[in-house]
Amino acid sequence: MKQYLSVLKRVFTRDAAADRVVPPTGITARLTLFSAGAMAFLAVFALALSLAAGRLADRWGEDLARSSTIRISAPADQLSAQTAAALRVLEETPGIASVRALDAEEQRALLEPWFGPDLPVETLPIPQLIEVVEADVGLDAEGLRLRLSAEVPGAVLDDHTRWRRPMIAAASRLRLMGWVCILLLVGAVAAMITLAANAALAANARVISVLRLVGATDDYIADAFVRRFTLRALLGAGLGTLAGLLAIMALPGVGETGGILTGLGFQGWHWILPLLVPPLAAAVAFLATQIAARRALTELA
Amino acid sequence: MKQYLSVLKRVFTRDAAADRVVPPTGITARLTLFSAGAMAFLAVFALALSLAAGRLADRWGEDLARSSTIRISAPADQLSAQTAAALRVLEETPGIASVRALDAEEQRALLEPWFGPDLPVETLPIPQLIEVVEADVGLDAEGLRLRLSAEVPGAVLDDHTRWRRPMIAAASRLRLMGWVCILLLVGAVAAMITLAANAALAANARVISVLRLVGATDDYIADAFVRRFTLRALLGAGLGTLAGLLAIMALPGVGETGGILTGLGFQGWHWILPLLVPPLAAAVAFLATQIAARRALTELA
Amino acid sequence: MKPFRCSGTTRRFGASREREYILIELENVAYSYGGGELFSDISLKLSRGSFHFLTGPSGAGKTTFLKLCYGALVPTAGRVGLFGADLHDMSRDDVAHCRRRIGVVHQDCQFLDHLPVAENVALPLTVSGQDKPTELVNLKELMSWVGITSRAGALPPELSGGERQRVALARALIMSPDVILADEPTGNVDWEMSQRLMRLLIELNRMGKTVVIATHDLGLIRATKAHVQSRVLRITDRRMQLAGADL
Amino acid sequence: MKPFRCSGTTRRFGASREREYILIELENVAYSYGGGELFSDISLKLSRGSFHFLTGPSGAGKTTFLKLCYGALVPTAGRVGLFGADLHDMSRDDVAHCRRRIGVVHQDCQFLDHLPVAENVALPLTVSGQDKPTELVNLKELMSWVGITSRAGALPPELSGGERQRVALARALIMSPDVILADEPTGNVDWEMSQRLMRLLIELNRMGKTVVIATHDLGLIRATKAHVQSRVLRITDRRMQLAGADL
Ligand SMILES: Nc1ncnc2c1ncn2[C@@H]1O[C@H](COP(=O)(O)OP(=O)(O)OP(=O)(O)O)[C@@H](O)[C@H]1O
Ligand SMILES: Nc1ncnc2c1ncn2[C@@H]1O[C@H](COP(=O)(O)OP(=O)(O)OP(=O)(O)O)[C@@H](O)[C@H]1O
Ligand SMILES: [Mg+2]
Ligand SMILES: [Mg+2]
Repeated sequence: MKQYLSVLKRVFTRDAAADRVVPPTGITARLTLFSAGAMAFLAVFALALSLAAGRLADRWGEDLARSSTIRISAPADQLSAQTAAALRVLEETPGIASVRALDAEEQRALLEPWFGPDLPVETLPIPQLIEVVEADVGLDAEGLRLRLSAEVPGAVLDDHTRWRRPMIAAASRLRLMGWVCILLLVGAVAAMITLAANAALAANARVISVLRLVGATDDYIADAFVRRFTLRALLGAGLGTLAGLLAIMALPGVGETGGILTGLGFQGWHWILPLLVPPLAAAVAFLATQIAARRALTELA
Repeated sequence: MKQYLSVLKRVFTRDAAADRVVPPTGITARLTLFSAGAMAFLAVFALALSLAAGRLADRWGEDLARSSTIRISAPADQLSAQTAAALRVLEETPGIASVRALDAEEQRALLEPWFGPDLPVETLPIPQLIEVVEADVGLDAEGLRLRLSAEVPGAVLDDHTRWRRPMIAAASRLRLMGWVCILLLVGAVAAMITLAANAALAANARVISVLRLVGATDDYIADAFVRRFTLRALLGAGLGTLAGLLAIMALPGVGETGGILTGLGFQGWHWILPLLVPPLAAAVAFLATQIAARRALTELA
Repeated sequence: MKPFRCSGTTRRFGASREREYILIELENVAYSYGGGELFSDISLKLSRGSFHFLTGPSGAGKTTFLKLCYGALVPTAGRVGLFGADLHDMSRDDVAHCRRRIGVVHQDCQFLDHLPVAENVALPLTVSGQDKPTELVNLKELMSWVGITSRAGALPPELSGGERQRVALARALIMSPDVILADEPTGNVDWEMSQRLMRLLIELNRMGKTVVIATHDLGLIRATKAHVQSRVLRITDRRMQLAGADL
Repeated sequence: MKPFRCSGTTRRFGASREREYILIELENVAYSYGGGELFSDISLKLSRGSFHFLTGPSGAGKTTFLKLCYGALVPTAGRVGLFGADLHDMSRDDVAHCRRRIGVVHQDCQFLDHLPVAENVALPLTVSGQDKPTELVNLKELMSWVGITSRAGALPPELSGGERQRVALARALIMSPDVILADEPTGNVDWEMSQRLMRLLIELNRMGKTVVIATHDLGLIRATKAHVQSRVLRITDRRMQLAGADL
């Protein structure tokens, strides 16, 4: 570890003379640059996808898991009494963040698709709905159900389990997909850069043997290559990340109405994540070249 | 074109002697194999994603675009008469596949979340709902609305436009995302294989010049390389595709309840699509190596 | 194997009487790598069965001259004719086919490092589709003459400097070419071996092959002149001269 | 630049009186590439200021012997001492530092093809961090002595065979090494140039450098023997012998 730190320091200390001993251009240079760039580009996309899936899953999870509905069906004269009783019970129940009886306007909005906008909610014998939002600690649905049935006979607790299960499954599936993509790409980035660095080293086998024969130390030779490839991977991945971010920002936004599928992009501190891609690629390149160069060197006397 | 066909034929005619003149192994071989494989793997995933998005968009489009609801609010005694009138009107309207008045049971199911299962639908002054499924030719919603307002004063046509718009937008966004992924990957496959083939050729510059100097024709040299790399890309992409298909099949299925997000996989004739990936990769490798080899050769006397 | 296409498809070069006789012909040839002219106004006819030495100081252009003779370089002025055809009119495939009639020993011997010595020697046969079993007898004989039989299974990077040169010579001779161009073929072998290799080349010359040997080893030239009628060409001061009796 | 680490850190080799005097020492050395033994039981001390020729038929093991002398190969039996330290005890960095005191001209001269000739000659200075302006005067002088000043800006692939050898010699000498090992340094240059190069090596030998030259050119050995007191080693039949007056 300590050894790697000192190597890292050397890598970022420019040594113009040592830089010149590695051939400057050629196809393997382009290969390293491009593979780092392409993989970074794809990684940014996958990251965005995965984060969007994560957000989506979170939102569904919250919307569905954290809210329950209590329906109080009672003769019109008892309705408000039972509602008050239910609210009292709920206030004493732990694990509840807020509780709110829907007013007539809200109930009408909910029923509108079925009854039309002119429904006289007040005159109908429709139940009163109470929206319960759970606190983070969670709600003991069974306990609440028992207490309600004891104290408010007309109340029915609907904790949306029936709706929730498939949605949660779908959301976690999306999340999984995102992570599979990320994993695939991280693997591909690492393998690609490793192979490109190895190909470049193989193409430069002669340079290495000449340097060794004129008295260069292993450190000198390895550093010259490691520096070259690390910086190249950093540059390539930087360009790829930039292109990826621009592409994502250029994607047409669906806006608020899009609901569950908006926001293939980064929000808040998530913006930091794509910026981690170039250093990660550089780190992979650093390790790959370091290992490959050392292996190539020990084969020489 | 004709020229390429004859080359293609030569490529798949094995020539053991010519095969031996290209170095058999080495890092560039692994590079070509791996980059073809990794890109094919990712392409299969993107294809699956894109197709799933397409299916999803189709389903939403169908579910939402093809069905409308007519709500008939009328005094209880006129309700069945108006319903019959509306059904008559609908039967005469072109562009409608089927029409069905919901029965009490179905209406109760729809309203249950708000009223509880014990709602006496029959005794309530709730409107009658009619489900209209459009035919492929499409429905003239405005015309129908006019006729209904003339003949069935209590009917309101709800063609779900309000719901549909954001959903359609979201679905087309998903589709777009899938295609962007596919495009990215096709580009990456092509660039990667081209670069790998170029790197391999650059590493074999000496082999090429030796062959040319001992009297090998351009066709002989180019074919030896083209054959090697085309077959290698085909093999790599084949393995990658296989791995991708296995991975997709191994993903946990969410089943029917998952609704909109099930089915990251292939259905029906779509199974043919991933099988096109290896030949495509081989074609890219063929062209890339052919061009690169010819370029390398014309630089030699 | 395809019929030989080296001559015939393109315009004939030289007078028709000489056609059969003159294999390689240079007419007022000059060459420059981009800077000043390396040499100019060189005219030479290599006829069937002739034996030439090419000498001159290091950097004079011996290797360049040989490259002009087998079409690896195109002269910046003047014309080169190979087997009766003008180099300018020849397609790349024509040049490739001509190379099968010219055996070249390069100064820096290059091989296919992944193939054993025997396959490297047979490479010209392989690429021209002639690797028949009958040729393998030839191969064995040739390898034993240049003394590399014991190294037949080795890879080229495992050879010593002199062994590389001998393998290169064997590769140049395997197609039984009409013309043999050898660039310092004895620079890394000892005196006995170089005499042995020269005997092989003299023998081939007696059988009618045209031989051109670039060398800086005047001792070798003197020793060979005793056994074969040869001419010594010297490149100095951008000119090619016939060396006289001073050798 | 780091202090020289070649000797001192590892166990001393040889008797202490000889330490300063003997630079490279081989004790009962044998080497085999995997097949039979190439040679065996070779003992030799290269002392400061000595001049050796190494000769023997092609494939006898001259290059192999030189590689043992600069630590590119490890003997399969026996011991090699470099500047008083045992090769077995030296780290890879120790070997690298020793190489800066040994100038090697390889039989197949290899360069960094992307750097011009002048930078290739200066490469040993670059990799040891000594490329100071003062050294550049040395560089110019050396390049003009071996006659490659006019090609200083060329890339190595653009050199002729003889020019490559001279560039390789210049590179071997640029660090002013204590020991100079040259493997066929005149195989591709003409007689005058080879005499000029030998004069340079003789001059360096007079200044106290140890010189070992592997060559098959007996004429060169004879001509040089007139100017410097030298010993001729011959590898034949898996043995190294001191050649007598028969040369
Ligand atoms: N590709 C090239 N580009 C530029 N200059 C070149 C190139 N190849 C050779 N030269 C130069 O042309 C000159 C002649 O080179 P050539 O190899 O023909 O010499 P030579 O007579 O064979 O010498 P030697 O005996 O040393 O092999 C040399 O000075 C060399 O540096
Ligand atoms: N890496 C290797 N692997 C196997 N055998 C080798 C290897 N290197 C050299 N040899 C063999 O060892 C023997 C001695 O090689 P070496 O290069 O030392 O000979 P040399 O005396 O320098 O000959 P020359 O005068 O031809 O250069 C040769 O027969 C050669 O084929
Ligand atoms: Mg030459
Ligand atoms: Mg040797």
